[in-house]
Amino acid sequence: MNTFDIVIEICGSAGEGTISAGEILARFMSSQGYEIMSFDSYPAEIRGFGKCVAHTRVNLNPIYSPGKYADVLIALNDKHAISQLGFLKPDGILIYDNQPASFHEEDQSVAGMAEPGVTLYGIPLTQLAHEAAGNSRGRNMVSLGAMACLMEIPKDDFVTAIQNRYASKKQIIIDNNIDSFVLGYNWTGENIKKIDEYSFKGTEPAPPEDKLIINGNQSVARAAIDSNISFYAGYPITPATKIMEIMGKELPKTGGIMLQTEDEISAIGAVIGAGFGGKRAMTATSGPGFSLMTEFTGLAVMSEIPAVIVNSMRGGPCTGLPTKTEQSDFNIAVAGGHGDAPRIVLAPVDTTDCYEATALAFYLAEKYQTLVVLLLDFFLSNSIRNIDVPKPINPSFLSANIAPEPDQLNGYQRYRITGSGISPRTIPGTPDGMYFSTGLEHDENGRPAYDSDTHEKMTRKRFVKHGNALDEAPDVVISGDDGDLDIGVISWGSSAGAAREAVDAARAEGIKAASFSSIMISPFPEEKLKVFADRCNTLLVPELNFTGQFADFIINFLQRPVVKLNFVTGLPMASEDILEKMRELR
Amino acid sequence: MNTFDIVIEICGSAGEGTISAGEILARFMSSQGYEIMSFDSYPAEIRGFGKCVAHTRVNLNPIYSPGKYADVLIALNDKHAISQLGFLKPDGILIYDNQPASFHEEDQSVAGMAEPGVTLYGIPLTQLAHEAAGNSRGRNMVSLGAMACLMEIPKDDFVTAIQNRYASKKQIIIDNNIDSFVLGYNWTGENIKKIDEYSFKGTEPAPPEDKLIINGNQSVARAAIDSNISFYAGYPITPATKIMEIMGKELPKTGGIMLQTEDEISAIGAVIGAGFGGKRAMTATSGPGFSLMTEFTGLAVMSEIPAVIVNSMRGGPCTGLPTKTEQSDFNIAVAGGHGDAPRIVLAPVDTTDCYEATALAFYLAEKYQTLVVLLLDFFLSNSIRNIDVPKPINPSFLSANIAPEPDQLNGYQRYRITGSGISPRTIPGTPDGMYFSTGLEHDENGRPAYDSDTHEKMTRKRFVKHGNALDEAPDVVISGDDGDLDIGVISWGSSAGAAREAVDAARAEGIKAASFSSIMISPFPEEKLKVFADRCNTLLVPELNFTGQFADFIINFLQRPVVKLNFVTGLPMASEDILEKMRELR
Amino acid sequence: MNQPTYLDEKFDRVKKADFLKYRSGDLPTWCPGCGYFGIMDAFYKACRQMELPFENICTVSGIGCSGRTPIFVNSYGLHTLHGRSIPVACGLKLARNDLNVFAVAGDGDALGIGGGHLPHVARKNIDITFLLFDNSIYGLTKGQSSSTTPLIQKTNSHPAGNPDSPLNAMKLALAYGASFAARGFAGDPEGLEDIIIQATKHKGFSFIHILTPCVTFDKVNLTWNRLKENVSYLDSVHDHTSFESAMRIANQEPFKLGLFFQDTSVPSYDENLDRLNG
Amino acid sequence: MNQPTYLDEKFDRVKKADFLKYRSGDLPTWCPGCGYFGIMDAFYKACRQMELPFENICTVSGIGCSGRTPIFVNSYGLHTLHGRSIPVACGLKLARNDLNVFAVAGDGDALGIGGGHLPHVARKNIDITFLLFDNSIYGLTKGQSSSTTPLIQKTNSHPAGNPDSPLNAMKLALAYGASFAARGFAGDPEGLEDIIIQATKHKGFSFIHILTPCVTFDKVNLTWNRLKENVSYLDSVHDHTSFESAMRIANQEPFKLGLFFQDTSVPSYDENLDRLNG
Ligand SMILES: Cc1ncc(C[n+]2csc(CCOP(=O)(O)OP(=O)(O)O)c2C)c(N)n1
Ligand SMILES: Cc1ncc(C[n+]2csc(CCOP(=O)(O)OP(=O)(O)O)c2C)c(N)n1
Ligand code: SF4
Ligand code: SF4
Ligand SMILES: [Mg+2]
Ligand SMILES: [Mg+2]
Repeated sequence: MNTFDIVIEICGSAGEGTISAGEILARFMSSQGYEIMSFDSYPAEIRGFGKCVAHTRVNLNPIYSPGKYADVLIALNDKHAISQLGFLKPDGILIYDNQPASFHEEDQSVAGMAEPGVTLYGIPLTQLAHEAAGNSRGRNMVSLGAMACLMEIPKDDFVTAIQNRYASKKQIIIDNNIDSFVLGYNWTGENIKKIDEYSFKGTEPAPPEDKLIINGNQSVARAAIDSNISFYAGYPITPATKIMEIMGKELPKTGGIMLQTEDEISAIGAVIGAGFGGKRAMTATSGPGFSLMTEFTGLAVMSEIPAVIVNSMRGGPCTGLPTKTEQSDFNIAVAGGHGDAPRIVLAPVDTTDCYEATALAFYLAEKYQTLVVLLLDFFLSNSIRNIDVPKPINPSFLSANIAPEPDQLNGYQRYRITGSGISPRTIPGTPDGMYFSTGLEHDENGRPAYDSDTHEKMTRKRFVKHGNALDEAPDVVISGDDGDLDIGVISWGSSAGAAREAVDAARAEGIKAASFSSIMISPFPEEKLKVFADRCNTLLVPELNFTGQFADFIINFLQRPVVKLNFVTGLPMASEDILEKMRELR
Repeated sequence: MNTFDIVIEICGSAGEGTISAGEILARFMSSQGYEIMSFDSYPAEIRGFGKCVAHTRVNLNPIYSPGKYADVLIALNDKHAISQLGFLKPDGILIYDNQPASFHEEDQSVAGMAEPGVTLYGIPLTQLAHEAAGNSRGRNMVSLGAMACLMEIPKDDFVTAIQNRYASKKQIIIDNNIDSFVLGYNWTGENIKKIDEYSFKGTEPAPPEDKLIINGNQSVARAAIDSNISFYAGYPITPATKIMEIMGKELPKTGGIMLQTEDEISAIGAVIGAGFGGKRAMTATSGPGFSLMTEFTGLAVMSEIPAVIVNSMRGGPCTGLPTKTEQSDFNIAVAGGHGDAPRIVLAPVDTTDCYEATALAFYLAEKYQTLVVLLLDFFLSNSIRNIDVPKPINPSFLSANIAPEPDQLNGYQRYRITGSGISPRTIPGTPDGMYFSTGLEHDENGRPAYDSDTHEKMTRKRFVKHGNALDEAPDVVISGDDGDLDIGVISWGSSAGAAREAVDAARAEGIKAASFSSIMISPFPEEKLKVFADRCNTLLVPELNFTGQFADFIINFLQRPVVKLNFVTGLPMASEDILEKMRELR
Repeated sequence: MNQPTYLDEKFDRVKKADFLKYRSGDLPTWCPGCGYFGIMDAFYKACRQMELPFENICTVSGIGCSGRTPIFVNSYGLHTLHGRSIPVACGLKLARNDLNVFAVAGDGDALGIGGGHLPHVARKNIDITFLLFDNSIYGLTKGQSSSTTPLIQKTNSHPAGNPDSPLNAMKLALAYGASFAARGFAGDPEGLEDIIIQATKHKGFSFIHILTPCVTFDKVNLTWNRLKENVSYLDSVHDHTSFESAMRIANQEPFKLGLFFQDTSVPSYDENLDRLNG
Repeated sequence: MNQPTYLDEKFDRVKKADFLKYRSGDLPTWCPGCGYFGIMDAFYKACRQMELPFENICTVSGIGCSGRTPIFVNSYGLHTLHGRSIPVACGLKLARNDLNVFAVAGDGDALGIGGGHLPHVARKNIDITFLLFDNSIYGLTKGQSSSTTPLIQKTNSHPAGNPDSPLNAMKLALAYGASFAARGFAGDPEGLEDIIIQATKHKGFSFIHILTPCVTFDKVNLTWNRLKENVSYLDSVHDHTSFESAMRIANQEPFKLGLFFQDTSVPSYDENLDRLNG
């Protein structure tokens, strides 16, 4: 059953329980031992009946991307579901309300608009919900019941999942939800004849292990706390707000402080202040907030103060598409802010990476005394995976400041030029290590100095240090064929999973291919990239921005053409789209 | 006398009249018909006896760079002048105070530290100043007198220049300055025997024409006013402050408004507000302020509102070197701010360009309804040239908004997708053209829209528009040999003049070479660049930043290696350094 | 409110008035029951009352639920950045003195991220009308503490309770030297209408602090019930030319409505410029 | 000042005290006669008086002539960005409650570009001591109008006269809810020393507004002469627990010195956190 792979989408309008139905589905699948990846889309407005989609992919093997097309579409709202039909497979299943509360014109009913190959199952969702609980609120549960029945999923296990989801609620709520589900399940069993091939029957997932069901934001927050962060400062912004909210809840438990600041400038300023004080600190934001922070990023670099910024990218520019995903802040992550200001940039590829990259970020920021930017995106922040419980963080990661030896304190120079570019650093409170730090160019003592020599030497020092951080880069991930390749796919961040899956599919079609990605973006493992590129006939660089920001970045290392594949759809990268391009290029 | 070319430097500490002596010298030379380029260096502190250098290059022909080495060094302060000796030509002239107020150790006297080939002229500057005016304030004038005498410059013309400089001052001040100059001149004539070859005698400058003696900031401000700007908003920052100060003085005269805002965010916000109102508006800043503005730059791009920002770059990152020059904001000018936000970037090469590029900036911002960034740097902002009075601005430049035709107002769509990417724009007050504008992604009517199609279409629209602005690019400047070249030097902004001179010098040494520069940086005339590059064996890209920001940018067009030549000395680009590299590469 | 009878009056006026012409065709995306509907009502009516030409109205907003305001007005509108409606509105007004410029901001916009702009538009006395939609919460980002959330209140960012004392917007405006400072209530569109009219007519910066409930994310502080029970208009004896009494009331009585302070003798920014350069 | 006799006393104390140990070896880059020398004097002496351990002092500054302060203190110091000493100092103090954190800002720093931070450090009552060096001008950038430059004064940015009315820093601090607000004068280092000591001991945010001349770029407003003639300490009857009388004096008498307001009952930020999460 290696090819078992099902994508289920629930589509409704805000307020119809779309997202919570998706959540129950994903948790249930995880509890059964399946690998899951789920991802919700919702509008930027609080209300306004915008379109919501809960997308869940279920598999027996590790999943690297959410899958572009659905096998099953559950339509809670016809209007929105019509616009989602393009993402239903030609031979997919549509479960819809055959007695919606309001009358639909023929061309406004989702069943009427579906392609011929689609299997239609009309269920009286509204009516059954009323039967089960006296109002239409339970339509989402009825539809899940119908789906479970059609997919031959055991009823009782699913009921337990609903029970768990609502455990903290009033009994009547629990009952209503379960009753709705069961009624949907039973009604479907009794009235509908299954005519499709999709089924969970016979899939034998590995026995459920100790898994964490988390999204990227939760993974980052958890890693930050496990990395002994003691200070978080932040300002709400989609899709990073949740990190702040978790910090507000969790940090006080460990004696840490979450400061909600008046803006993002203040947030990064406070993080730098805490870093100067020798404590680990972080802020998380998205594009608009990161833009505001760029002036301060220069201070962390120039004064050599550890700081960690998470930028979870959303659609841009300006306010853009606050609830859509994009990878268009690459340029400013790597080179935002004025002047020559090298900083470390890490771009995790999946939820597990989010944890590891965050732990690495704190280590690197502290050891290299600089800014580390962690680049996530809306998709990575919000998509849910069931991952293995992360391994404990390497103890050497937890305390990485290089302090001067006692005998170095005599004539201590905070910014001494060393081979590694790292100068031993004292923290306030150390009696003989006092120093003054400035964002002006300065000499080894930290005193402002504007002469040519000093600026050249100190600029070099900062770049040397930055370059050395490459030693700490996580291994690049190369997946696919060995030897000479028709196509090498080079990608980054949340797009890398889709690239990997596309390569697998292309190889199955006889294309010699492999994918390459690195979590460390700056400094970049350019030598490894060159070795990889030398094996490739064609280089393909898929990413979620218009101009190919990452592609342009690596062209500087490779100095040879690459094929750019860019999407600004607001959707996560789809392996299908990469595969199509690979076929074209083969 | 084609090779007549003299660089004179006056070096003193803050408060010794170094800068004003340099100014008089430059104005005098211009009044005689010489071409001049002069440039001052001073410390970032208000006081503190920091080093000042007034550097003036004098020539009969157009000058493109300030010249790295001085022929004549006038030392008003021994300590500072010692550190300037490295920039005196091996056979140059040193004029120094042979009876300074305070006793110097041998190794602290500039005369004692000069190289053997240097001609030393010791003048009792302090004593003569006292004789002339009763105090030492006039040492700068005495030294100018001595220099003028040694260089065989007619005394009376120079006296007139001093007279003019101080015309608005009290008579006693005028007299003191003139007396000091004359005494220095006469004493030198009577007591010093000229033993060097440097002289102005026999040079026959063209009869003085109607010239403007201005620096880049003045040139930009003048062009802005001539372009009918009606609103300026700004916040002081070196080296852009002067633009605001000129606006504060001049704009009210034409009924315009200069608003000094509380910060740079507010300044660009107000400029965008005025732009939305249909008026021409501008702000000027430097790196730190530009970093703060980057969030707002996205609004100008997304809402398609004209805005002009001058960024006069100084040494970075962070507060960096506020009074030194650098070209390290290239990246953020072209790609600062989150998201895919195309904007037009212009980088004038010299003082005349500053005028023309500013006029072009207003035209392009208005016509293409977008942000235009003008990149200057400390050197270009502050170096003084005597340029021809600029030609009147092309009338078509003065009114460039494409308004909808009356019949387009029915069903008016502010963001209509057109072939050119430009949508006809109404301004508030137009009865039938009302619209709502947002930095969210939006449809053709301006309504927020987050679907994939709209974002793709609108992103493309903005990039199409941006690309079309290339039609309006000033001609690229290619100077040097035709045909195949050993070396092509590609440069930008204030470095381009030095590149051009270096190429001339290299050609004189038999290297086949040419230089290439474009005022329009984004969009970039990549086809023209490719044609040029195809002629070149080696490409050399000199610029004033550490990583080669512009070089990396053009590698994306060329996809072939270039030789980077980078300086972060805080000094303007020197043709000598480029020439040296060209010899190495030949 | 003392006399909760205004609803009848309201329906009466709605029937007679054609103020809905100032409303755009776009359907508000706000939650049912949100106070912002009342504010818009007041705004439409004020425009109607003053007969402002549609095309001369410019509403400039920041980001937040309140930021959507311009899209619901039948006029020119600009939705800027979070916290930045004031700078943009100032530039627009100074460049185009002929327009009626209204700047709109949420409490996050106005006092949090954009809190640095308010002192300056006030001291410069730039002739815009500023509407602060104060619901004491971050609405659009779903319920985090704002600059006006009370101490100890539990929010999504401070689940154990807000550790920050709130700012008092009226005290700030007064301290900044605003030449016009008033408070309105979303639940009394008629009263707010009058205030907006006075503010619009005031030459110089006018500050309107509007108390308004966020029905979705604030269930304890500025709720409809709590507001309706507590708001009341300033006594008619209140001397709105006295900075000190305005400040005292602002400091002591958080729920007073009406015109706190007005100084018609301060020249507006453009008048000052004319004086200095003229 | 009423009794300009303090100079004698001063020399006396200089001779006896060893407060110069708190001064770093770096030579000030300020203009001769700049008021900042007097402020530093007061600061050194206050540190000496309190016997603060050198290594526990952190001075955090913005950009400006005033921004150079940390370099002249024998301790840890951080020169940040223009307008941003407050956020950085807050992060430092919250992460390291054991340190004595002083934030320094010019009037441009504090009320112009950084004016958005002051309300929040005050309302949050974060336990730092804030010294506002108010010379009513942009010193380092050479004489442009600042947020406290008087109306009509001619400056390099407003050669025809400043069209903006000045902000009153003390009114702002009070309106923001600062739990400690005092004013000092660079020309009276002894008085300022006392204020700095009280402020440092105050648990919570302490705001010190310091009047100080820029001898180079302000020849008319806060000059030595004008200040010396006009400053005077608050009457001993002034009740510094009364917000209203502090506000009244702040509004009416720009040259009063001393402790305007103190409220020791407001918990500091960390105390509030302990209470909520403890
Ligand atoms: C620079 C920036 N930071 C953060 C955000 C996210 N954001 C959008 S609205 C908002 C707060 C909204 O609160 P408020 O201003 O009170 O408006 P309301 O929604 O309550 O009307 C925030 C933090 C943003 N859009 N831009
Ligand atoms: C973001 C930014 N904008 C502008 C500047 C330029 N700048 C440096 S100091 C200063 C003003 C200084 O005035 P103030 O804060 O009153 O300090 P003072 O020099 O009077 O002590 C300005 C505008 C800067 N460094 N950074
Ligand atoms: S979230 Fe609150 S402020 Fe926003 S629309 Fe809903 S009720 Fe109104
Ligand atoms: S410019 Fe003014 S503030 Fe700066 S050091 Fe000189 S006198 Fe002091
Ligand atoms: Mg709000
Ligand atoms: Mg100042």
